[in-house]
Parts: sequence; structure tokens; C-alpha cells
Amino acid sequence: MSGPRAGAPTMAESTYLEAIRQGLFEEMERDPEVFCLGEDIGGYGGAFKVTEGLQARFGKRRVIDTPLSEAAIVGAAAGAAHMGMRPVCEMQFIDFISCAYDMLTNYVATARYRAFLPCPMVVRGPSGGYVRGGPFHSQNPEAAFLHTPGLKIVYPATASDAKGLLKSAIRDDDCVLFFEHKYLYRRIKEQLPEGDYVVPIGKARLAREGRDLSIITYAATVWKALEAAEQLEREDGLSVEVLDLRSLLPLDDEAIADTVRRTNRVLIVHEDTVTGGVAGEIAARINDLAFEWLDAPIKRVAAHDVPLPYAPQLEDFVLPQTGDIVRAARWVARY
Amino acid sequence: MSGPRAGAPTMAESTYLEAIRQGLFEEMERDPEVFCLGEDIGGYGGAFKVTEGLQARFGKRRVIDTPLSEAAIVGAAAGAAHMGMRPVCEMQFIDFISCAYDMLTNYVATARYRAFLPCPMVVRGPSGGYVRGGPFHSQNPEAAFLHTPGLKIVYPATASDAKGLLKSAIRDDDCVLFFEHKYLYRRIKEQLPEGDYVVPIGKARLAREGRDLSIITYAATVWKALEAAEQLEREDGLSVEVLDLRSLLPLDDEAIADTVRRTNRVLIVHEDTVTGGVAGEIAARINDLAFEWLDAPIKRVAAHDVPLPYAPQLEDFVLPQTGDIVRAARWVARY
Amino acid sequence: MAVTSPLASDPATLPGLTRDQLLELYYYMRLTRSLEERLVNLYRQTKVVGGLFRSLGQEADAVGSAYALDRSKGDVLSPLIRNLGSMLVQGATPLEILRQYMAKGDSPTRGRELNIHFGDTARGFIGQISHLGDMVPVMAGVTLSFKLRGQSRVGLVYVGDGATSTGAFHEGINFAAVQRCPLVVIIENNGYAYSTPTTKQTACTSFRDKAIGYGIPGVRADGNDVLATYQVTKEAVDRARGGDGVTLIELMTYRRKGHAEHDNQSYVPPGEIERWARENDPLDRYLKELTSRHGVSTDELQRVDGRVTAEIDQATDEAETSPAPEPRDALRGVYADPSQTSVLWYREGLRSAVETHERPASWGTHDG
Amino acid sequence: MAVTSPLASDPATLPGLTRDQLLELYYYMRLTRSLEERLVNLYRQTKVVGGLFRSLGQEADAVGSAYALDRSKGDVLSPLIRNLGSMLVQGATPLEILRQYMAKGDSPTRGRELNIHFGDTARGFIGQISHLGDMVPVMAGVTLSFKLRGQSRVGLVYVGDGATSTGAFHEGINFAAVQRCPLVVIIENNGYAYSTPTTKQTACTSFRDKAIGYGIPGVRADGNDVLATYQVTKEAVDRARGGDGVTLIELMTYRRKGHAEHDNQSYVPPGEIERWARENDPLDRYLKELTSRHGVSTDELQRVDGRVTAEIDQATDEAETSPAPEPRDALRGVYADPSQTSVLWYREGLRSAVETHERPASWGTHDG
Ligand SMILES: Cc1ncc(C[n+]2csc(CCOP(=O)(O)OP(=O)(O)O)c2C)c(N)n1
Ligand SMILES: Cc1ncc(C[n+]2csc(CCOP(=O)(O)OP(=O)(O)O)c2C)c(N)n1
Ligand SMILES: [Mg+2]
Ligand SMILES: [Mg+2]
Repeated sequence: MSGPRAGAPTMAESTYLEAIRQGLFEEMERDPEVFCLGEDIGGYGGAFKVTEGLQARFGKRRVIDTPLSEAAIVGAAAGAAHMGMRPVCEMQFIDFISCAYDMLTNYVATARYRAFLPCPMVVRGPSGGYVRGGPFHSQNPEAAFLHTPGLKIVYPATASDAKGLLKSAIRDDDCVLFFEHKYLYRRIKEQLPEGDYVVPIGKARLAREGRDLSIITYAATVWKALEAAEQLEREDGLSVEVLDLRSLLPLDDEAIADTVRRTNRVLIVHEDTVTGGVAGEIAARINDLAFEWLDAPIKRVAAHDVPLPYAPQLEDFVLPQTGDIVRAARWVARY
Repeated sequence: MSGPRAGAPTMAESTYLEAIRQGLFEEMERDPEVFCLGEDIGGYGGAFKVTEGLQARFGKRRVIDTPLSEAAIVGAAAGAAHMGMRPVCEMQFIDFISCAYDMLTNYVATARYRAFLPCPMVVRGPSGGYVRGGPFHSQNPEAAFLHTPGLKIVYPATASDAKGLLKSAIRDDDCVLFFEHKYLYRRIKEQLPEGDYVVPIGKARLAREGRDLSIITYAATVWKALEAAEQLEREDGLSVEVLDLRSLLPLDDEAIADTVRRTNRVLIVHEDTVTGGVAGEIAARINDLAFEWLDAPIKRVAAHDVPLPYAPQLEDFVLPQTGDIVRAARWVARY
Repeated sequence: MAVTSPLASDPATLPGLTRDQLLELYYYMRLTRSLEERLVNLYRQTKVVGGLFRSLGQEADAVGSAYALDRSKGDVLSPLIRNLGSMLVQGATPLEILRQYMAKGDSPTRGRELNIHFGDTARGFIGQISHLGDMVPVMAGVTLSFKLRGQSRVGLVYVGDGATSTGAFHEGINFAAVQRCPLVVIIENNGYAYSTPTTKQTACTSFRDKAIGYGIPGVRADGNDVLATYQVTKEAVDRARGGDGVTLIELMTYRRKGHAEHDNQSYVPPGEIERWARENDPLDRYLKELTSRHGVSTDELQRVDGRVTAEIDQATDEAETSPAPEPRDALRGVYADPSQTSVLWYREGLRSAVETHERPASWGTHDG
Repeated sequence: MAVTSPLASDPATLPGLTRDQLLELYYYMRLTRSLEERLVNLYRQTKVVGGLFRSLGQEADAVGSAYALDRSKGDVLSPLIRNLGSMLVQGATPLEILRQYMAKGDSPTRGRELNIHFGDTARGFIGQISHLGDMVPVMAGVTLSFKLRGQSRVGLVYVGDGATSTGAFHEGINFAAVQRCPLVVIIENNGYAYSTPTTKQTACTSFRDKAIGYGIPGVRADGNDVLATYQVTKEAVDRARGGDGVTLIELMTYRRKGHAEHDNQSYVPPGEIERWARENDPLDRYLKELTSRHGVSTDELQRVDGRVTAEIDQATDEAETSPAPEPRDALRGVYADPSQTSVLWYREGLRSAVETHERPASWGTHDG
């Protein structure tokens, strides 16, 4: 993916990964009730070094190396959250969140509703493909949690959003699933906003303005969409708008309706497999919110419906690429 | 729900539950590799008595009472399936399938693709609400598995489909999730087709023909849709078509496109919560397949986005009712 | 299944329970049993919505163990469906229980959850969910917070013999053991998980034996002896409060009623239930103990019984008059923010929905 | 971490291994080590796609345990990432391994899975997934089928010290124990789970102690002694084949390399790795054993080494020339039926997509 900005980092720039680490540091500084738990996050600093230095700074009491037990990590976080603490769980790879699926969807998500038990906690971890990780280190499981009322889901595409959304997630009074795209960890960098920068959950970001067509997307494919938009402008003179959802639960209906009403044509792009992915929910909402404004069918660009294979040739074929977005966008624009 | 046919069963009629039991008996008779495992399914015959008499007939070797371990039940079924057997797992309530979520989505669903390991197995269990079961005995988890390539999902609404689809599921060479609606277990009955009756997976059923509007639905809400259709015909002179999907993975695109192209107006109804439910995927497909044929926005009738509460007044308010379908259908028809 | 009582209570070693406390234990056991009997009547009158779960014959294990906690110190327990007694000890009231079972709008969960699925962190009990085993990791976290904050509070989590087979039980108890959380794990071995006997649940001879694999002490006691139960739990609670981490306790008891009221127990060997009722009823045993060894008079006991009946009668009258839930309350409080889930469009009437579908002038002029 | 070897191999009691078999054990251990060394070179040449996982120092536990199975009887094992040796014993070839790591189109998974994640039921090994613990329930089911069909086949499943903390491990081994499946469960205690030492994984002193909680025999052996490993596994295999169910074996070993090639092992106490390399290398130990106690000559050993090098060289040359996967193969075989997943519309070019969007005459005439 060449979408992310190129160029060596200047002193002041931070990567997506550093932004997350900064968010953790600042929130742990700010609130003594915040603590982290997960596998190998302490002395080792986590498989991707996101939590590096955290234990040295805050000690073993607040940065806990756990046994290899995702259900226990999430369940224990819930228990501590009930007591007023604010746990941040790391899944070493987000693929392993499936082991805590019951705990998250049945226990955590319902706690406030069925028992008036607050459950302020964050579950974060490296997600996504394009990294030759194979079927179990490349997943995008967000859609599996989309129909669970009680959970919130965010999936940032930029370093500032990663930091700002993590801080919001930690301060949120409910459980937030925080997906981090591992392809972006070290590939994108930017100057982060000064001070206590917070990005509200549930608000999308207009990544690029346009008039002819809207691409609605999130996470790594935001960069592919931007790349495609530039190409479409260059080669076709098309003015393409790109909406970065940032939050998937709740979705920003207003931003979705606005962009569709502006351009009347929409392409939904995500990295997850097409069937049952988040794009379906977005398509249904556009029907609800802006049917009359549609001048072309809502089309989807996403991964093929197969487990994600490991070999570069196979992974690249299965996942959505910039060229796919360009082709699909041309079709929708010309429709 | 008054949708299901009333009247006492004649000698020749079977309930939805008896149809499932018959399917199990016949398949175990037919194929010695078929066996059942689950909690309390043996001597006790299961929480709903679906497997009653099975152990007496086929013995403890083929009808196995397991420990309270959903992940082990599903994982062990997969292992036996690799070796050529055809296990049928019962989840005592489908709500507990969440405990096997990792095993199903990561191990079972990918076995054929990543390792060429056949995994012919069925996971079945009582699903759905309208029964005052509260948040953990009323769930419809089908949407959580919709974005997992490698799984198949069926959810019958009639006794014949329950029997015919179960037989297909057991004979299928991949893993089929077989959702049984517990509200229908003893409330609907019909004369079952003679002989070795099999219903193909992936084919929808036109439950009622109509010209003005299509209701696309599955499981218990098929009956509510039919009830609504009658009322709409009576009171509004509307001719409403009802498509019972029966299979959710794969979806019957042809049948979906056909009905939309016939009536040009569509209402998608399901019992699961609206956000992230199966309706979103269907809406996206209709956009793909029949956008030009739409004379009104695709609208959804589903459960409100909350955990399903227990008290009748609350459950009835949260779940979609016949009156909701009627109101929504009128809106779409008049649009 | 035979009853072993390796740890029969010995008045000599009784950890200083006053006479009042001994009577209070009887009060809670009697209250548990009578309240459930009242629920059976209401169930037969179809006033109970959903299933009814009994703890007949298990009152001692529930009451005796919970009594070992110190509410004044902020101890917390997590009950199961057969721990009505434990909840009463922690301060749950008959009125709350009755309203829960009757799905009333002023029940502790406002009609959202069933039977005794409710909690109150102030009084120190956490609302369980149906998925068995899940409360063990949760209580590991509750007690982890006690440890991290340097509080001298203790947690107690109950699991059934069946629930020990869940992955959640294993992950939770192991996590708590490694973190040395101040947690007591009680396995209530009542012989059955629904229809499944313990022999089909595990190949080990005693659930206590599971402790060694987690590197924690494991003890077994007669769960139908309320004082023995109190004693062994109190020791574990003190150990936890003292910073010595998790203890696993297996309490031997017996489920005399079906899994739920509808279960006919066809799977139980003939005579088994009757034998337990005859020879090993926890209330009978405790009554003997009180009268023969602690000089409690039948008068005193009758006074307790009278108090129990009066409390239950009053609670029943009050619960019967409780209002049904307000339907729209179903949409409140899924999240702190937003605190309200919006009602679906077809319930609001049609105008709003139509409005959002009127497209302005620019028909199809997407190119400008 | 100290090495205990409660069960040092004793030639007297050696269950009749022929001299050829003793040499074959050496061959597999050497092949494992040399093949991994070759993989390191390829990794440095960036010819390996993704991560590289080593079993340096664990060759004896992998080879010795797998060697106790009887392939002629159809025994099946399920390996982990450090069980390259076990797979070689079961008949996996260096060529397959190299093609896997290099993500070739003719690799056993046609480029779909990583490293040694592949299987072949015909040769008796099952392809693992990354989610640790999951293979235990699966192997419980594999061996359940042996029991249900009355076959005299045995299964062997490996788990790491870390994986014992998963719910899947617990549910699977308990299920197998209750069902008396012919299964051997080997816990490879190599001191670490990634960076996590066993002390943070469990509070118990020995993983063997977990056996009693499942009501099965538990033994511990020196995993760096190939013959001791063979011996203890063989006994468990015979027990399983004899109908006596599950055995848990803890093999003591040590992971001398990082979790994967990128891991710098900063978390390892200084000198620990070196000490194990110096004092407890399984190949060094076995070489001594062979020469000193079984009269094997250096000549013989060099011939084996030569054979190993030749095989690996040939396999490497062949693997290098293997084709890359055919992209469209990615859409084959998710299901038996349909056997092909259709390519997404924007890849097919636009015509077909457009056609499906031409609506016939009936514009808007939905009422007729
Ligand atoms: C994960 C899970 N699987 C299945 C069930 C269904 N179920 C409810 S109670 C029960 C038996 C529980 O037995 P035990 O743990 O011994 O508790 P007891 O009822 O004997 O107190 C079962 C199987 C459940 N609640 N949770
Ligand atoms: C369920 C699950 N959680 C986390 C991981 C990430 N992970 C991969 S290997 C590993 C450590 C495994 O340690 P151990 O089980 O001791 O095996 P070893 O690598 O030492 O052979 C972890 C945490 C995983 N693969 N599966
Ligand atoms: Mg029990
Ligand atoms: Mg290890």
C-alpha cells in the first residue's frame, strides 16, 4: 500500500504506533485507575512494542503480564471495571479476540443494561492484513461485534485519530473495542496535535472533499481510497470524496447521509470479507437516510469471501487493492 | 405470535420439533457415521426433548452426553469429522454457541481451505425469542457467523423445511449451523412429505406470492410476515409477497432479485437486532442485483438495538411484531 | 452419591460464633427454604414468569459460605441460581427476589433479567449471567482490583460441578491463582449438572483435586453442615485477606429438586432423593445441632420461623401490587452515552420517516 | 530454570529399540536442526515469507515423543510450531517444509498457510491453527472417532506451557479424559510462552500436577533426553491403545531461540541460554549416549550427517525452483460445494455488472 504519506519522519512526527503509545502514557498519567493487562505487554513491551516502556514507567502493578488466556483477560478487566478501574486489555493479535467472544458479547456488553454494572474498559490489538500474516494474524473481526448492543467499536486510520480515539475510549464509560491496523503501525506518521487531544467516538472524518462520488471506508483502506481518488482526479477528472468512518459502532449517520446527498453516488470499501461485513449495514442505512439522493447503486469493494491466505500473490488477490477501487469508482461514476 | 397454523394436530401431522427429531432418526439410520453429542441429550433427551428416544434407539456410543464444554463439543466434532464421521452437536441453547465462537470461526470454518481437512458437521440448537427467556436464552446469533467463509447457515420456519434442511445439513460436506426457533417447536405442525425428503441448502422458499411489495424474512418472523400480509390484503387490498430465505449462508441471490424485480418494493424483516443484522447484507445485495427495480427505499423491521429483556412487556416492545410489519409495509407500499 | 464429611464441625473449634449468629444462620436457611416454597406457589399460580430454580437441600452450603464474608469490609460474592441463600446473607431482600421472579417494573433489574440474576455492588453481590463459568474471570478481576488498590476486601465465586468443565472456569481460576487475588472459589458439588452426573463431567474423584493443578490449596467439606461450611470458608476468606491468594473449596451437597421446576428428574436413581431428604437435610441437621449442642429452645426457633413467614407474607403482598415494567424503559441504559436507544421508525408513526425521504431540487444533478 | 530428569533413560529398561532405530532417532534430530539452520539462511536471504520459528534445543522432545507412535497402525499427532521434528518423524519432508516457509504454489497448503501449519491425515498429522489450545478438543475428537469405531489407533497432541492456560486446553483434555479417548497430551515445558516465564503462567510447581484434576495419570520426563522421552511417551501410547485413556506428559526442555527469529530474548536472565546450550543440548547428549553406551562409531554418525545435508541441499534446490501460487487458486476450495468462490465484480470487468442493472420496460409500474 503506497497510500500512507512517504518521507522520513521529522523530529516532531509520530507514527501511528507511537501515537497509540502516547495515548496510553498520557491516560495512565492522568488517571491512576487506568491499567493495562495482556500477554507479554510488560517487560517485553508487546509483540509490536506498543506498550514498550509502560511497565518501566508505571510499574508491574499497572502493566500486568497475564497468562495466555484471552477470556480471563477480558473477564478480569470487566470485574475490575465494575469496581471503578479502567482496564486496557491487549490482544496480542486481534485474531485472538475470538477466544473472548462470549465474555465480550454476553457478559461485558450486557452488564450495564441487565445489572446496572458499569464496564468502562478497552480491548485493543493489532488488526488487519496486507502483511503476509496468514489466516490467523490478519483478521478484521469488527463485523462480528457490530450486532452487539453495549459495545462500541473504533478503527482509526491516522496517527492523530489513533491517539485521540484511544483517549476517548479509555475515558468512555462503556466497553470500547479499539482496532489498530498493524500495516499502519510504522508506515504512517504525522505531527500530532498539541495537548490533551481527544477525538469523539461516533464521528466520522472527511478525509477528502469531492463532488462526483463518495467513498465510505475506514482503517487501512482509507489510504487506498485516497490514492484511488488522486488517480481518478488525475486520469478521469473525477472529484472523489473520501469519508473515514473512524467509529463503526455507533456509526455517524449524519456524515454518511451528508456525503451521499452531496455526491449522489457511493462506493463502500473495507478490508474485511464482503459478505456480512460492515458495508452491508452502511448500505442499509444509506437506503434509510438518502435513497432519493442515489443516482447509482451502492457498490462494495472488499475482500473476497475466503480465509485470508498467506502467500503474497494470494493475499494481494483476495484483498481490495487501489486498482479495484479505481475500477469500481469509475463504474459507479459512469453509471 | 398467532402466525403459526392453529388447530390440534391430526394423527398425520408433525410439529417443527418432531420434524427435527425425525430428521435425526432417519439420518442416523441411514448413515452409521452420524452421531450426536451434547449436554443432556442422551437419557434426558435434551432440554427441549429434541433428541428424546435417540439414545434408546442408537445407544450411548452414538448419542453422547458430554461435559459442560461447548468449545470441546464443537472441537471434538471437528476432529471426528476429519476422520470421516458426521457429528451433530447440540447447543443446549444456541446462546451458548458463543463459547465455541473461536473454534467455529477459526478452526472449523478454515479447515478445508487451509489444510484440505473435510469438516462435515452440524451445530444445532434452540434459538430465538418471544418466549420470555431473557437475554441469554433468546438469542439469534446468526449474524455473528455471516462473515465467516467456510460456514453454512440455515434457519427453517416450517416443519418440513426443518426436517429437509437438517437432512441436507447432515449430508453436507462442510459445517452447517442449524438454527431451530424454539417458539416454533410445538406451535406449528404440518403433514410432512413422504420418504427421504431433502431441502437444498441455499434455496429460498416463496411463502406467499404477491405483486405490490416483497417481505424478505426467515425463521419465526416468516409467520408474522404472513399474518401481516393477510391483514394488508384484507384492510388495504395490498398483494404482499413473502420470501422465506431458509438459508442465510449462502443466500439465494436469485430468489431475492426475482421478488424485488417483481414487486419493486421490499421490506426486510428479522428478529435479531437491526444494527449489524442479516438485513444489512440483504439490502446491499438488492442494491447490487436490482437497484433499478426499486421504487422505494429498502426498509428494515427488526429488534431494537438492546439486549433482549425478560419481562413480557419489555420483550414484546423490543421484538418486531406483526403490527410493526403492517405499519412498515404500508409506508413502503405508499411511498 | 455418598456424603463424605472430612470436616465435620466441632463446637470446640468453632471460630467464635455467638449464639445470635448461630440463630442468624438458621434464620437465613429457613428464609431461603420458605421463600422458595412461596415461589413454588406463585409459580403454580403462573405469577412467576419463566423458570423457577430451587436450592432445596443446598441451603447450608449457600448460607454458611456467604456468612463467612465480612460485608462491613466490603467483601463481594457472585452467586449462581442455587445461591439464593448467599444473596439473602449479603442483604438481598425477599421483596427483591419476588419482584424479580414476577418480572415487575420495580424489580432490581426493572424486569430485564430472570430469577435471581441481579446484583448490587454496594451490598457486595454481582449479577451473574447464564453462561456458566464466566463469573470466575470476572471475580478474578473484582478481586484483582482489591489487590491493586491495596484494599483488604475478599471475593467469593460459586461454580457448580458442571461449570468446572468450562474454559472460563479454568482461565479465571488460573489467572486469579497466578495473580494471587484474594478470591475464594467454591465448587458446589450437588451431584448433577442438569441431568448429567459428576461421573460424566470429570474423571477425577474429587473436584478438590483440581486445586493442585492451579497451585492453590484445595479443601472439601460437607456442604450440608452449615457450620462446617462456614468454618472452611472462613479459613479461606482469612487466607485471602491475609494476602495468601486463592483457595478452592469443594462443598458436598445434593440437588433434591430438578434442574428447574419443569424437570421430572427421571434420570435420578430411585430412592436417592428420598435418602438425602431423610438422612441429610441441612435444616434438620442444623436444628438437631442447635437444640442438642447449643441449647437453643424450640420456642426460639419458632420465633424465627414466625418472623420468616411474616416477612415473606408481607413481601408477597407488596410484590403482587408492584407495577409491570414500562415498555419504553426497555430502550434505556444500554450505554452511559447515549443513555437512550432510539425507537425504530415504524413505531414513531410515519411522518418523520417520510420527511427524511424528500429530496430537494437537485434531482439527479450529481455533477454540480 | 533447572532441569530435573526424574526419568533418565536406562538402557536396561529401553523398550527394545534396535540399533537402526537408535540411529534413526539421531537422523531425525539432526535433520530437524539442520533443516532449521537452512531455513535461517533462507530467512536472511528474505526467501522465507513471514516469521521463522525455531525448535533449537527441543529436537529430542519432538522426535522422541513422535517416534513412540506407530504409523503403521494409523496413529495421528497434532504438532505445534516447535514440532518440526515430530512432523518429520511422521513423514513430512524437508521439501514440503521449505516450500511452506517460502509460500510456494506447490507447498502442502498451496501457499495458504505459514511455516509448518499443514497436515496430512494419510501420514497421520493434523494441520494446526494459530489459536493455541484449540488442537486439544480437536484431537479429543480425532481419538473419540478411534474409540467409537473400535480402531486401535492412538492420538498425540502437543501443547506449550503457555497454551495450558487456555480454556480450550482445559475443555479438550477434560472431555477426552471423561470419554477415555486414546489420547496422549504432551506439555512441552520450555520455560517460556513468548516472553512469559512459566511462573507467570501458572502457580503450580509442575504442569504434571494438572493431571490429577482430570483424573488421569501425569508423568514428567527430561525432554532433552530423547530416549527418556521416547520411553515415557511409548508407555502412554501403549496405555491409550490398551483402552486406558488419556495420559498427560510434561516434557522438560528449553527454548534456546526467541519466540520467533525477530525476538531478541531481552527478557531471558543472562547466561541461561548459554548454560542450556553448554550443559543440556539434546543432540550433544544423545551423541554421547550413542557412542559411549551403544557403541555407535563417529563414522556411522558422519554418514547420517552427510545424508541429512544431501537431502536438505536437494530439497532446497527443488524448493527454490517451485512456482509461486496462482492468484486465482485463492478462490478454490472454501467449501466442497460450491468448490469455487466467485471473483468480485470489479475484477471481472464491467459488462456483466452493467447488464444486471438494465431494467426492462416496466419502469416504476410496481402495481401491475
Ligand atoms: C456455557 C453454558 N453452557 C450450557 C448452559 C446450560 N445450563 C444451564 S445450568 C446447566 C447445568 C449446570 O450444572 P452445575 O454447574 O452443576 O450447576 P447446578 O445447576 O448443579 O447448581 C446447564 C448445562 C449454560 N448455562 N452455560
Ligand atoms: C489463543 C492464543 N493467544 C495468543 C496467541 C499468541 N501467541 C503465539 S505463540 C504464544 C506463546 C506460546 O507459548 P507456549 O504455549 O509455551 O508455546 P512455545 O512457543 O513455548 O512452544 C502466544 C502468546 C496465540 N497463538 N493463541
Ligand atoms: Mg451441579
Ligand atoms: Mg513454552
